[in-house]
Amino acid sequence: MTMPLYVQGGWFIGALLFIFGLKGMSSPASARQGIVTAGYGMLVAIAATFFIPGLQNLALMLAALLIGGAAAWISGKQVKMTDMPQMVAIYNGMGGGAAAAIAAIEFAKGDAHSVVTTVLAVVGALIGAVSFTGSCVAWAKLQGVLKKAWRLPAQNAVNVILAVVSVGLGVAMIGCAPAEPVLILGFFVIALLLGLVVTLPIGGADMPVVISLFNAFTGLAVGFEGYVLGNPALIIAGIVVGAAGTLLTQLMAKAMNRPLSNILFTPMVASGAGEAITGTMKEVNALDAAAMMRYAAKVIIVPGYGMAVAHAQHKVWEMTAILEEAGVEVKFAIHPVAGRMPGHMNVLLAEAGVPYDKIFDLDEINAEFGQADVALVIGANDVVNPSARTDKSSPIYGMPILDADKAQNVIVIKRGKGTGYSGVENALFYTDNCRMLYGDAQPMAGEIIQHLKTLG
Amino acid sequence: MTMPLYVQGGWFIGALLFIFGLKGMSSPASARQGIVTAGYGMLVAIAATFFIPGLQNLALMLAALLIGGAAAWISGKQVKMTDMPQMVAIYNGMGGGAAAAIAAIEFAKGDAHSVVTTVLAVVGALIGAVSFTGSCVAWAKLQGVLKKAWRLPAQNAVNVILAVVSVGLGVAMIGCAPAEPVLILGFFVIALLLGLVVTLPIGGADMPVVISLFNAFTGLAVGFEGYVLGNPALIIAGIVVGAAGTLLTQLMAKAMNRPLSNILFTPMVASGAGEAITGTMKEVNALDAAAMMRYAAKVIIVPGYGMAVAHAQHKVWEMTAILEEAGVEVKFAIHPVAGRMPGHMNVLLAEAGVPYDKIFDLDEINAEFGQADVALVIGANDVVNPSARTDKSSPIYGMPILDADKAQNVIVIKRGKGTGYSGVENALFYTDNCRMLYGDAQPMAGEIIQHLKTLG
Amino acid sequence: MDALLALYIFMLAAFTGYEIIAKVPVILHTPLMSGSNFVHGVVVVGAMIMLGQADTPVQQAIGFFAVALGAANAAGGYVVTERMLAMFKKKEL
Amino acid sequence: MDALLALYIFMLAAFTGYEIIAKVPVILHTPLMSGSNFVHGVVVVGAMIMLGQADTPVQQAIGFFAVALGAANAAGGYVVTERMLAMFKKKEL
Ligand SMILES: NC(=O)c1ccc[n+]([C@@H]2O[C@H](COP(=O)([O-])OP(=O)(O)OC[C@H]3O[C@@H](n4cnc5c(N)ncnc54)[C@H](OP(=O)(O)O)[C@@H]3O)[C@@H](O)[C@H]2O)c1
Ligand SMILES: NC(=O)c1ccc[n+]([C@@H]2O[C@H](COP(=O)([O-])OP(=O)(O)OC[C@H]3O[C@@H](n4cnc5c(N)ncnc54)[C@H](OP(=O)(O)O)[C@@H]3O)[C@@H](O)[C@H]2O)c1
Repeated sequence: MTMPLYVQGGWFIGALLFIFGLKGMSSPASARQGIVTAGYGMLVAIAATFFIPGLQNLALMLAALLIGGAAAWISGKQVKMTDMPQMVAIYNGMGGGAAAAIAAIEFAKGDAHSVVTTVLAVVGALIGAVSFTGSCVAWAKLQGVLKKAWRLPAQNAVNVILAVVSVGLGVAMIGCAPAEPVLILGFFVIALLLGLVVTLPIGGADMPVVISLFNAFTGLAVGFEGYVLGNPALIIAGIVVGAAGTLLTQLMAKAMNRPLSNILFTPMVASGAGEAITGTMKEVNALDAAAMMRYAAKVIIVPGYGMAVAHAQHKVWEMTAILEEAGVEVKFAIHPVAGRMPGHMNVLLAEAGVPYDKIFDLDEINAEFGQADVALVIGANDVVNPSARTDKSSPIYGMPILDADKAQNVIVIKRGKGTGYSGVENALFYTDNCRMLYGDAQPMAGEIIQHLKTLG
Repeated sequence: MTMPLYVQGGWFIGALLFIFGLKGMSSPASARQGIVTAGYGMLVAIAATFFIPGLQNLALMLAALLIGGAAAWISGKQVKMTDMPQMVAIYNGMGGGAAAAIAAIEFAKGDAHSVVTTVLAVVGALIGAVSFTGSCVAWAKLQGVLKKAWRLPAQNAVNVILAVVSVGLGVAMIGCAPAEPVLILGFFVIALLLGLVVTLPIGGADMPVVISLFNAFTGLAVGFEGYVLGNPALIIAGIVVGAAGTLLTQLMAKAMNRPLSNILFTPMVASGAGEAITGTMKEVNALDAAAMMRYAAKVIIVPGYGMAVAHAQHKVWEMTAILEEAGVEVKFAIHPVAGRMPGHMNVLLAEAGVPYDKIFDLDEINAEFGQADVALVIGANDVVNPSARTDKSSPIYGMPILDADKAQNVIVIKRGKGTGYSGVENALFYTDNCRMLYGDAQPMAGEIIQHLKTLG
Repeated sequence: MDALLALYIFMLAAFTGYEIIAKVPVILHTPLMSGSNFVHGVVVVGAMIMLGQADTPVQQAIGFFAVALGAANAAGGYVVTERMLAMFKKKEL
Repeated sequence: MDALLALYIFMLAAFTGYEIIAKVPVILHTPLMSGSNFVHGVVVVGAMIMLGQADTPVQQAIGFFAVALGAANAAGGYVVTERMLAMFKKKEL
């Protein structure tokens, strides 16, 4: 189908704005303007589509746009910042589902296509469908709907069988195009099942990497279906995202020191490996902790995953403000893989209103721990584990860590003796200058605030 | 004409390798590998072209490839490093000429084309032809074949008239395609003339910017003719270079603090502007200069355009080695626009074998002049002119400069009282701690070496 | 669509995507993941094209589903990304 | 050739060229100018195509000229760039 020039032009402008928008998003100063630019691109592309001559089912189309768009808009506006990862997952899954559905209609119409076109339609449908169900599982896990890692007896064998069957059905569809409805149906059922089964055994902590991977998948699926539709704007947007997402996934896996294959196909071993640690953990109460910080000259706060799940960032910032009022110098030290997504802590602290100039990277701040009176570790564990420096048998050996142990005193807020993401014991907690402050990060920060206020 | 798959595939691989090659060239560590990669791309693209079915004039083609290729290869191998800019100019002009010639054959064949195709063919021919003659002029000026800036009485009016006429003829060719031979001939004659007339009045010092501009022109011309030929590899290579060249031209013009329009359309005023400078220039002889450096703890060398024209870099490096042998710390300070092309000094010092870790940027070294016993300025002028810091009436006011005047002693090697590129007097030469060492940079460096050797 | 030209577009688009991400600081990884998630929401355009040609009830149903999902991808992706980046904005003041 | 697809290729290629140059250090500007000069030497391929179709002596003459010029652009551009970059290589040792 050849499109009139104004429709094509609208799509072209859309693609152009997407590229400029994404480029803008890659630097903090222009990031906000970037998403707005890309947003205009989307509006232009959608508006142009309405001008396709002889477009049918207009009422249905408007209803679908309104329902889908409004539901997502509202949920996106209301969701808490800490729940962002699962929202990204679910929206991404929907994109994958849409790409698969486009292919389904192509197959159902059964128009004659070239082999190249059919192959790309099938491949796009397959990865789109996998991304759809896989992302739904990712959402369910992060949202807490699905609690445990649900692992089949011969998990990897089942994965392989499903993958082979879906590819086989895909080849069949290419071979005997136009395909029978039952073949089409079977193909999609297996593909959707594959996404489910592959994702279910993956632990919640690995999910950000998986979400990024599915994001790349959806991008590729959109790009391939764009070719099927002869629409270069879809191709460009899809492939740009596919390439960017693939690279991002690799960067994340690398930052976590786990190869991607490992995340996808091997269960996380709660290893318990590493040298045995001797010594005892010494407790401290909130009043003493508050006093230590109130009369310190310099406090460095190390936030971690625990702060995120406890939604404690606002309280922590309130506490910081009180300390600064009292003349204490407070800085935040952010480890690159603190939390569960790249930049997780930065996003949360930014949400709470912590100004940029108080937040420091590992490289910037590590030398300063020696001059700090107190290092306050809030729900962080692996990122301050000194075994990473010394213990070759530890699974996190070699990961650069924040040198919280070098501070005069260390206070660790956590709920109990739970290990972090990597499952290893933390030698820091047993050192002489370390005190444990047991409790959920949010109420505990609140308690410290109360004590600080009474201390004046 | 539809091409077989293996030909298309070869071109595709060529385009891919070009992109990877250029990308590699943009970082010092991978630059060498980058040009090699792009070189393979070229070989693959050319080899694929021979497999076009029914290719005529094969003997002629091989002869042309051999003659053009061998002549350029040999001249490129033999040319001195300081003559590189004009070689880049002439090779670039040849590319522009080739693009124009391709268009000429298209017009001569008079095959029916779509309007878009004809328009791009004409535009490509025009800028290709301008790039051809313009680059030849640039070569002649830098090579010293053409000595003076050759300016017509009503230069800008002539430029405009030629430009309008050539565009007018181009429009005529689009309007009445296939065009008469006489119209085609007229178009090309005027276009070639335009390139000549625009470039002749531009001073030799501005040439690097102009060469970069013509490089972008040739790229665009190749890209447009690529469209005419239906060859995406040519389009991509041409447009990538066109965009890169345009940006590079702007960066260069900005680094020189002159807008591009200024370079192209206004004669360089040997302004003589700026505040009058009081004081006298004090001379020094080579023996004293050698002694000052020999017994210094730290010497910073500031090379400039004069070192390049004198081909003094080898002698300077020899001198440096002797000083270091004697225990003197020697560093090189490079201003971003020292010399006449971006990175000019770096290329020359690299040629002489000066190791990377002795060469410092303006930002890296400016604070160190205060601790240097001697700053040795070799054929540099504008880049060490302190008026740029203080004198608002100076044409170079605001340009960051190397703080050579902050050194204990300054020695300036130059031939006489000649001004630099900007034509302004240099207050540095009149300060108390500055001594002039008059002479051509190369023999003078040789003399210093002799004296250093006798000093032992 | 000409497969060869499409191949060139694939190649250039992949290169572009790679370049955009390659030098991004870690703190922007999450917003950028979310932003690229938004961009592939343009799949809604493809879904609209298909629904606009759907002629059986089954095709219409799938098309409706596709458009709604695509719209949700685009709208949700935008809101979430914009909210995250608005915070980065505030942070720099 | 489909003008629309060509437009997309133009756009992406321009973006690519811009990105490649945007963050390059000044010391590499001259080699990069020379390197991009080499890359548009691919015009020799276009010249070969035209000479391969030339059927009058005039066309053959222009075609010969075009191929020779294009080959000189490619060969000269390569040699000059390679010589410059070889020095950069040495420098780092
Ligand atoms: N950033 C990324 O991109 C990314 C992605 C995936 C995985 N990871 C991995 O995640 C880890 C991040 O390290 P991290 O130090 O931030 O976290 P962590 O090592 O996972 O430790 C989190 C600690 O917080 C405590 N905690 C949990 N809920 C809490 C609550 N409500 N209040 C107070 N404390 C609570 C836990 O102890 P209790 O149970 O005793 O309270 C736990 O020890 C690294 O191993 C990294 O490789 C990072
Ligand atoms: N790098 C770029 O991209 C670029 C491009 C175009 C223009 N520019 C401009 O060029 C200037 C560069 O500054 P610069 O300090 O390097 O050079 P400069 O200001 O042009 O001064 C060069 C000096 O070298 C002396 N000289 C000439 N030949 C010599 C020889 N054979 N031996 C010894 N000395 C000799 C000249 O004085 P005598 O005549 O007395 O010997 C002259 O004063 C800046 O104004 C810049 O804006 C730069």
